[in-house]
Amino acid sequence: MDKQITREIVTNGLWKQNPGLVQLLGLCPILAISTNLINAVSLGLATILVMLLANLGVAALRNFIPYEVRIPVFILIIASLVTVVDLAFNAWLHGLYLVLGIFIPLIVTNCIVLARVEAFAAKNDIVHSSLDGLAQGAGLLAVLAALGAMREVVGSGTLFSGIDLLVDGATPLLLFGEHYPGFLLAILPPGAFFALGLLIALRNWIEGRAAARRQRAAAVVPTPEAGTA
Amino acid sequence: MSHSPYLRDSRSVRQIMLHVLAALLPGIAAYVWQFGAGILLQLLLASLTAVAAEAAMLKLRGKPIGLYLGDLSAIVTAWLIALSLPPIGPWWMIVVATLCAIVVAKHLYGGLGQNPFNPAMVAFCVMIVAFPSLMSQWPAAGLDLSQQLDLILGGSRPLDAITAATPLDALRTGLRTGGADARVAEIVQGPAFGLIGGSGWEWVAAGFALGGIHLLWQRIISWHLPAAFLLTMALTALLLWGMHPERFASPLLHLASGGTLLAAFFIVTDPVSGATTPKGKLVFAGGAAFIAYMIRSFGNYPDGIAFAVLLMNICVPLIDMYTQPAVFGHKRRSS
Amino acid sequence: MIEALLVMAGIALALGAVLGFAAVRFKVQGDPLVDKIDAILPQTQCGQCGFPGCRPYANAIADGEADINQCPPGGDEGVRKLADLLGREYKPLNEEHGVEKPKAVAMIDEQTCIGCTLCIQACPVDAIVGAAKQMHTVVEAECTGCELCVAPCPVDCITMEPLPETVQSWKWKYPTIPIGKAA
Amino acid sequence: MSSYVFVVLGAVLVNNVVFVRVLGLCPFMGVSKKLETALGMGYATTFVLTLGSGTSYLIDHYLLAPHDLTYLRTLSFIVVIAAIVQLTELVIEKTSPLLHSVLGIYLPLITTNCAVLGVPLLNVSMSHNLLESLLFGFGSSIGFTMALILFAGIRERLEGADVPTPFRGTAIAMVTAGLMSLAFMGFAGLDRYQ
Amino acid sequence: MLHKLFTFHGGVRPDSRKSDSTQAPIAALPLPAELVVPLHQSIGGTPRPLVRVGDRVLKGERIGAAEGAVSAAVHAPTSGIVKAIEPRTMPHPSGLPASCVVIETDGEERWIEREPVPWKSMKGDELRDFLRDTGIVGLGGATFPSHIKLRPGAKPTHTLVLNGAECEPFITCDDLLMRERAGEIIRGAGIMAQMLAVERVLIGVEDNKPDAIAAMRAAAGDGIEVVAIPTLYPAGGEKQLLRVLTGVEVPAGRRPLDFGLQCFNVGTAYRVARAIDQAEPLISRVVTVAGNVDRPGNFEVLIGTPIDALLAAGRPRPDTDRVLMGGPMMGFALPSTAAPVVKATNCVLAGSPSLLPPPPPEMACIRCGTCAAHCPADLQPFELYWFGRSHNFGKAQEYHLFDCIECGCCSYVCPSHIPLVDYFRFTKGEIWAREREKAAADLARERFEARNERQEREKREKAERLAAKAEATRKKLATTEPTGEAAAASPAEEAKKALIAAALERAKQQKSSVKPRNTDNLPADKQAEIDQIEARRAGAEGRTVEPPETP
Amino acid sequence: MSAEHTAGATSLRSAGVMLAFALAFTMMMATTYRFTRPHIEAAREAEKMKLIDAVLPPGRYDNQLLDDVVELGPTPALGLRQGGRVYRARRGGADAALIVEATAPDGYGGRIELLVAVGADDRLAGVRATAHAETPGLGDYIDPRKDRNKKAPWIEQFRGRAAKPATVLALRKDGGELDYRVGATISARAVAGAVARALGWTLSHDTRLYAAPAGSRYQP
Ligand SMILES: Cc1cc2nc3c(=O)[nH]c(=O)nc-3n(C[C@H](O)[C@H](O)[C@H](O)COP(=O)(O)O)c2cc1C
Ligand SMILES: Cc1cc2nc3c(=O)[nH]c(=O)nc-3n(C[C@H](O)[C@H](O)[C@H](O)COP(=O)(O)O)c2cc1C
Ligand SMILES: Cc1cc2nc3c(=O)[nH]c(=O)nc-3n(C[C@H](O)[C@H](O)[C@H](O)COP(=O)(O)O)c2cc1C
Ligand SMILES: Cc1cc2nc3c(=O)[nH]c(=O)nc-3n(C[C@H](O)[C@H](O)[C@H](O)CO)c2cc1C
Ligand code: SF4
Ligand code: SF4
Ligand code: SF4
Ligand code: SF4
Ligand code: FES
Repeated sequence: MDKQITREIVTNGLWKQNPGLVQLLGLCPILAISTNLINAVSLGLATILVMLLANLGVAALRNFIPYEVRIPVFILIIASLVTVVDLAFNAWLHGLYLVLGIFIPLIVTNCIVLARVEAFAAKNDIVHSSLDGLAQGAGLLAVLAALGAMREVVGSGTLFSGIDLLVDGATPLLLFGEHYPGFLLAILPPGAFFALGLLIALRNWIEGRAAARRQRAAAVVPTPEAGTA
Repeated sequence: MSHSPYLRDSRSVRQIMLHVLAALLPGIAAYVWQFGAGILLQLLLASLTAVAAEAAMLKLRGKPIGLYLGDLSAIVTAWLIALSLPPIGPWWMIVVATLCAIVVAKHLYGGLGQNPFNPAMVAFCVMIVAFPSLMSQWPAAGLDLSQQLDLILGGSRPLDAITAATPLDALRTGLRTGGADARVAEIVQGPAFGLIGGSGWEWVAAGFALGGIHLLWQRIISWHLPAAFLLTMALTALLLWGMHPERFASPLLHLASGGTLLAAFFIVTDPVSGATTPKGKLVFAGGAAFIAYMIRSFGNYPDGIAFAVLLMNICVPLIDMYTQPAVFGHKRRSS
Repeated sequence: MIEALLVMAGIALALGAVLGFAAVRFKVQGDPLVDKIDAILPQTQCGQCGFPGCRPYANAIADGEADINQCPPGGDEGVRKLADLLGREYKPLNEEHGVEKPKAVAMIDEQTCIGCTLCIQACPVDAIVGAAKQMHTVVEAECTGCELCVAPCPVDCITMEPLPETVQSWKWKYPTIPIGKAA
Repeated sequence: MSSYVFVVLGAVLVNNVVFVRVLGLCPFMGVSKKLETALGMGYATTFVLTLGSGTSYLIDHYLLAPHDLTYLRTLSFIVVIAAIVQLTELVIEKTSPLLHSVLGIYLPLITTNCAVLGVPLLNVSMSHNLLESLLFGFGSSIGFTMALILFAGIRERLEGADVPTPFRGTAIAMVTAGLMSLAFMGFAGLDRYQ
Repeated sequence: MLHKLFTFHGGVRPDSRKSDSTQAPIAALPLPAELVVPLHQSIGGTPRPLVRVGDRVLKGERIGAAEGAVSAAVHAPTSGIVKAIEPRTMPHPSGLPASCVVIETDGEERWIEREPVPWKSMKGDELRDFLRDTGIVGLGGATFPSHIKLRPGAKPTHTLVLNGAECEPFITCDDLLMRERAGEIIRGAGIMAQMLAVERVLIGVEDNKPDAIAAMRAAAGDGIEVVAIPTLYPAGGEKQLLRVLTGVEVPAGRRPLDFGLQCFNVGTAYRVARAIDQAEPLISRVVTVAGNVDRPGNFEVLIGTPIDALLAAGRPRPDTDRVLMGGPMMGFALPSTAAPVVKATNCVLAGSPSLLPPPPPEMACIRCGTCAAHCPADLQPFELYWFGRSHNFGKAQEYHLFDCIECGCCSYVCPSHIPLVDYFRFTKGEIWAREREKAAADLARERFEARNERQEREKREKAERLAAKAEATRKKLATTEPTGEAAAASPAEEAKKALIAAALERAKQQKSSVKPRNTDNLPADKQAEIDQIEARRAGAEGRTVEPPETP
Repeated sequence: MSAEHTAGATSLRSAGVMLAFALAFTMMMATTYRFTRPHIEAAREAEKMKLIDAVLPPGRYDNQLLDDVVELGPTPALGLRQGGRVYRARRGGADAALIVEATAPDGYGGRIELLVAVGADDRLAGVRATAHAETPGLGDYIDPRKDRNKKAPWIEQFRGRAAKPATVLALRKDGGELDYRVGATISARAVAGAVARALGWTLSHDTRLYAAPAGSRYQP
């Protein structure tokens, strides 16, 4: 497996083509389920799982899928995988299952899953496709986690609340003590939009600075291998 | 090089804002008279925060600070926030609210003139959603200045005895807890109510109306907005009151309490975030009043003006688009 | 299990049939999108985009085979319009295909021209007149400035002259830069 | 009767799909740059969502629930929705080329709109009957369309605004959506009044 | 007699400052040594020059003939010698040069032969052609050729309006013209009234010019009514004036003539009278010199007089920092005062920092709507500004950008000191440029497609022809030289190569003097263009050295 | 032309493919379902038991609570509009407690669903709010998971209280003994009122409730 391509796929998923910050896909779970870190990470992991399997499955089966029914077949594959994950959560992580609600089944319509399947897995081999599913899923997970942590900390001054749904007896962290009034807005839908807006702006800012630095560097010494950075 | 016209004769933005600030003074005076001087500290806190936040944002964005600070719009926003939040809220509340207004609602959109939402109302909504309990604590009658300052700066709260519901809050609490037998007529006998509106609120409302008339006379605001706002509020209230006088408050109570008059003359009139065409102004203010009444009477929040204004702000681009006045040569074809 | 299989089989069968039918039905469609894209392209017909003319490029964009930032004559503005039309993100002009230049027209040095007709054949819009063995001339109003005639000329008598600004073509500039436009 | 009104009112304003339920955000962010496209997307979604709500109810109620096949809900709903989308395209193209040219490019996008699957699933979890399902679907899609159009109006206006560079584009759009969502919180409780 | 007046929306009341320049009567200006007469001085086609360098011209001699349907002639303002025909700086905000006839004056002021025109017996078209050839254009600002406006419309014209509003501050040229030459204005009005066969003539004068109103009333005859209208800028705008005087709101995109109305500036009427009675073409006009000058006043100025010379007559003060052509509301700062006075020049205004203060810094629009409240076209300037800023040109047009008359009222009142009109000019310019580009692209597409089609069609014939030709060439080449490496090349290509080689050879040997012969089936316009090119080529060959000059 | 024909053929082919995929994946799902079903059911019961455990300590009974139920029709005294359930706890065959579903209709944000456990000693064993729409951060302290005071959640006050004297189940503000949070009296008042009514109703019906056959519909 070519190192270059691998790196490309990974950076695309995590940064350059990050689903949540750049492609703006898969926004509903990102915004709805990021009220705390645990929920966000759990859904992120479920999504990664589905994306990995979906990309893998489609890449494996792509030669058997006629062009005209590819979308329905993709949906069929994804929906089946999601149902399996849904059932698994229901059976073994019931508490979390209740919290995540309809957002597990909604992974089906999570645009990012279908988008990657269609844009990548349908055209590439199994290894790269799986990697892409993993990388894109990880990008989504990163955004979810960042958002979940932000909203939980600001909104209720805790971290890892709901961990008891995963690990019995574990207790969440109280960051600002008991008298923190809580900035409720952060946990409500408006807070989700603000937080994601902030993350996107942050990313733009970093990119802008990097571009400025590159430009300055290019102005001083013309680098021979520009473009691969 | 500049181009024609080479002559100008205009009242500057700064002068306009000064008029607005001056027009707020009678209302503030009445406020101090009725509810104590604590509000003055809040006004000061809000102004300082607004100026600091505005200066910081201008600096970050590389704009000339003096020039833009001089337009005084931040102070107007600050005063309106202070006047709509409870006067005994803790100091950090007004600071957070003002920061929300200036940083998020105003400067993220590019500063004065470019914000689609009314900054002061954004601040209010953020606060009532985030801190609903603090937002419903208003000073009970007879709270003296030292107690107020203590509440604002100290933090020994919440003191049940010294807070009281605003008239609208008392009204809905009465209606909700009283169940089916609650009667508006009985509730308004309560101590929160005065002659026509909330006790003391009538005077504050009168003060704002006075300032509003000054703005009208100076042609800083057009009559469309306050007229549509007050008329719609009155008519909607009249309709429901006429049908069920025991379940709904009288139009007079709606006009004289809460922020109705402040909103009519100072908030729906915000030129930046409001509709601009004459017809659009009628729709905008009328819509805001209607939604505000609905939220007051049926919704979860005691006063819905802030939400109503934001909701109408959302509609402004469409309202403006569909109410463009006929352009010269595109209308009457008289002879 | 059997019920599940039956239900899904029913749904799948119906759906598969409908979709297969629909797919064939849709295939024979003239694409109105191409016209819309073509309308945005400047019609210089210069081929810098890597396609033999504007319409082929429009076709390629519509089919997703070409990016929207390959037409230098269309410039930044053109990329923006395409991004707008196609709902894609704007991106700066791809310099591989050239850079935006002020509009120019070809001038034939009439003293040197030998009348070989090669430029006539190269001109995509028939803007050059002349006959074999006779001096050629560019009809300025019809020249798109594509530069295609420059290379074929055996005696190098064609130059590109930028169009000078006249009182008629002069435009008012964007008003004084608003204070602190940077940010 | 009035409970049906509240179903619609609730779906349009109080529990607006986009601002309160946080569904359908990808098209909400993606197709709101221009008013016309927003309108097209709105029409198309309204049609599919209403029809999908009803059909899904029928499938769930008559096929899945009686046979203890509720775990097939996700799959069968999405497959049916995809079919409706394709069929709609077919029918529209045959009957009204004009409408097709308006809605054509939006229809395929609808399949991956969470709201289109989310609303039927919500119908199930809220145990709506057929009429309620249809009304809820219709109300939700009206809520979606309204959100989309209003958002597009504001975004068009924002084009000229001197927004700080890191916030240009989608970041400020997110903030705007947040403020709209904040405003919609004001409707809370309006559907519960008795 | 009390005339019923109407109102228009908006408008502003700037201090009119007209008294300074109305103290003295219209004065004459000494003859300058050189007059620069631009060929293009009216809306429409650029006149074709009728003189050559070195020609001697007489005062009033036609030196440029109207070209195209909309155009008006230009004349030599005095007698002298044509020194050059070359681009000179124009009195235009761009400061760009355009083709001018430069006349070295001889001081003799020798007139061409003139005799009064028997206009009453002339046919309408004849009379209009006469006005075109005397170069009469509207002196109200737009310099639209007047003869076109004097053609009666499809419906009968009932009212002729003379525009004596002169609503801009400082400008008093019409005021003084009305005071001093009311008789000729009225006579011109009478002539135009007859040409248009109108029932009545209304002369609108702002009520801040009582002397002019009195003079005009004294001169006015039957059917001519001088109406004092309220002083409100821009009451002099054509559509605004028609609205005030008649209540008719001429719809956008329509001409007043469609409503039985026609409007001329009073100066235009005066010029029509001079042209008919004295056969005097438009070679001079009254220009106000005002502002930061010691001797403000009005001057009868020959067209082509350098603005420097005119300004000097007003004695500008030392702190003059710029010179405007036109008034402070709609005029523009001259990039160079060497530019000549043209037919459109009504005022030369010297500015100083205290008289025309530099604009305060531009702030953000607060959407206060003041601009909309004062816009006489009922526009929403702040929306147009917003669309212009965001380059949303489609929306700007939807909001009727092109109904903006650039009067400047909006900028005048804006509390944020936004140069709104500048944004509108910019936006209009961009839209026009885009339209030009679009037209060019459409033309190119059409031609490209036509060419492709033709090539397709010709392909077969050509293939056949080439096959035959190749056969012949191969035989010929085989006899002359042995083909070594070029075995792979097709016969057709070889044939071409051979031809080129031959041509190159010839080019080296002989100075090509072949006249190109254009292929057949050319449309007339292209034929004309080619003819012109040929003419150019002939000239170039005649002189042999100079490369063809590019305008 | 042959378009019809090709359309038919393609339809068949794609229908076949769809069918194959659908069958394969349905099989996968069905298998998963079979495999997970017992776990899911167990998890569901565990969830319900968790709530019941919160109002009645598991040590106080030894029967299969979830099977020992009585169905209720619409019962205004409990605020039930559509009906609800009563779970009966017994220990060694003796009556131990009744767990009653009830609703407070007058919460700030609408109805509040409650689970009220009444011990055989006629005292409240515990109360939980199972569903509500009180303002987050203000009125939602009635739910101990949202209550900031984790050590002594507000709703735990009900534990061990009896029905008499009448002031016991009223807020301090109304002359009773229950605490409340300032600024969110309505929620507390609604819960207290509903609990008091539920307790009263249960006490006057308890013998018949304990006696009713399991799974039957209770006729008051
Ligand atoms: C492009 C153009 C075409 C015109 N065509 C006619 C015409 O055909 N007939 C006519 O009577 N006036 C015509 N006019 C004159 C206008 O009606 C108007 O009188 C003239 O533009 C002077 O207006 P202003 O100085 O207010 O700009 C035309 C003006 C322009 C700019
Ligand atoms: C804002 C504005 C102000 C004008 N003011 C005058 C004026 O004061 N006097 C005048 O004769 N023409 C004025 N004009 C030009 C007239 O609209 C119109 O072109 C002219 O009266 C037509 O007459 P003409 O063809 O003889 O020039 C103004 C135009 C505009 C757009
Ligand atoms: C936005 C908002 C939400 C509120 N939510 C609740 C609530 O969920 N529960 C509640 O009891 N009171 C709520 N209240 C407060 C009531 O309006 C009322 O003021 C309060 O219950 C009376 O309490 P007091 O008697 O302690 O002043 C809310 C108030 C506001 C402004
Ligand atoms: C008549 C008038 C009313 C105003 N009302 C408000 C207001 O309600 N809220 C606010 O934040 N600013 C208000 N301002 C100030 C200013 O317009 C506001 O800060 C801008 O929205 C910031 O861009 C007002 C200004 C004027 C002239
Ligand atoms: S690069 Fe040239 S040929 Fe290609 S689209 Fe642009 S103008 Fe047309
Ligand atoms: S003349 Fe030359 S530059 Fe002009 S269009 Fe023709 S080939 Fe292109
Ligand atoms: S007058 Fe100026 S600030 Fe007011 S709306 Fe117009 S452009 Fe904006
Ligand atoms: S310049 Fe244009 S927009 Fe401004 S006031 Fe005049 S007509 Fe209206
Ligand atoms: S994730 Fe919901 S629409 Fe994309």
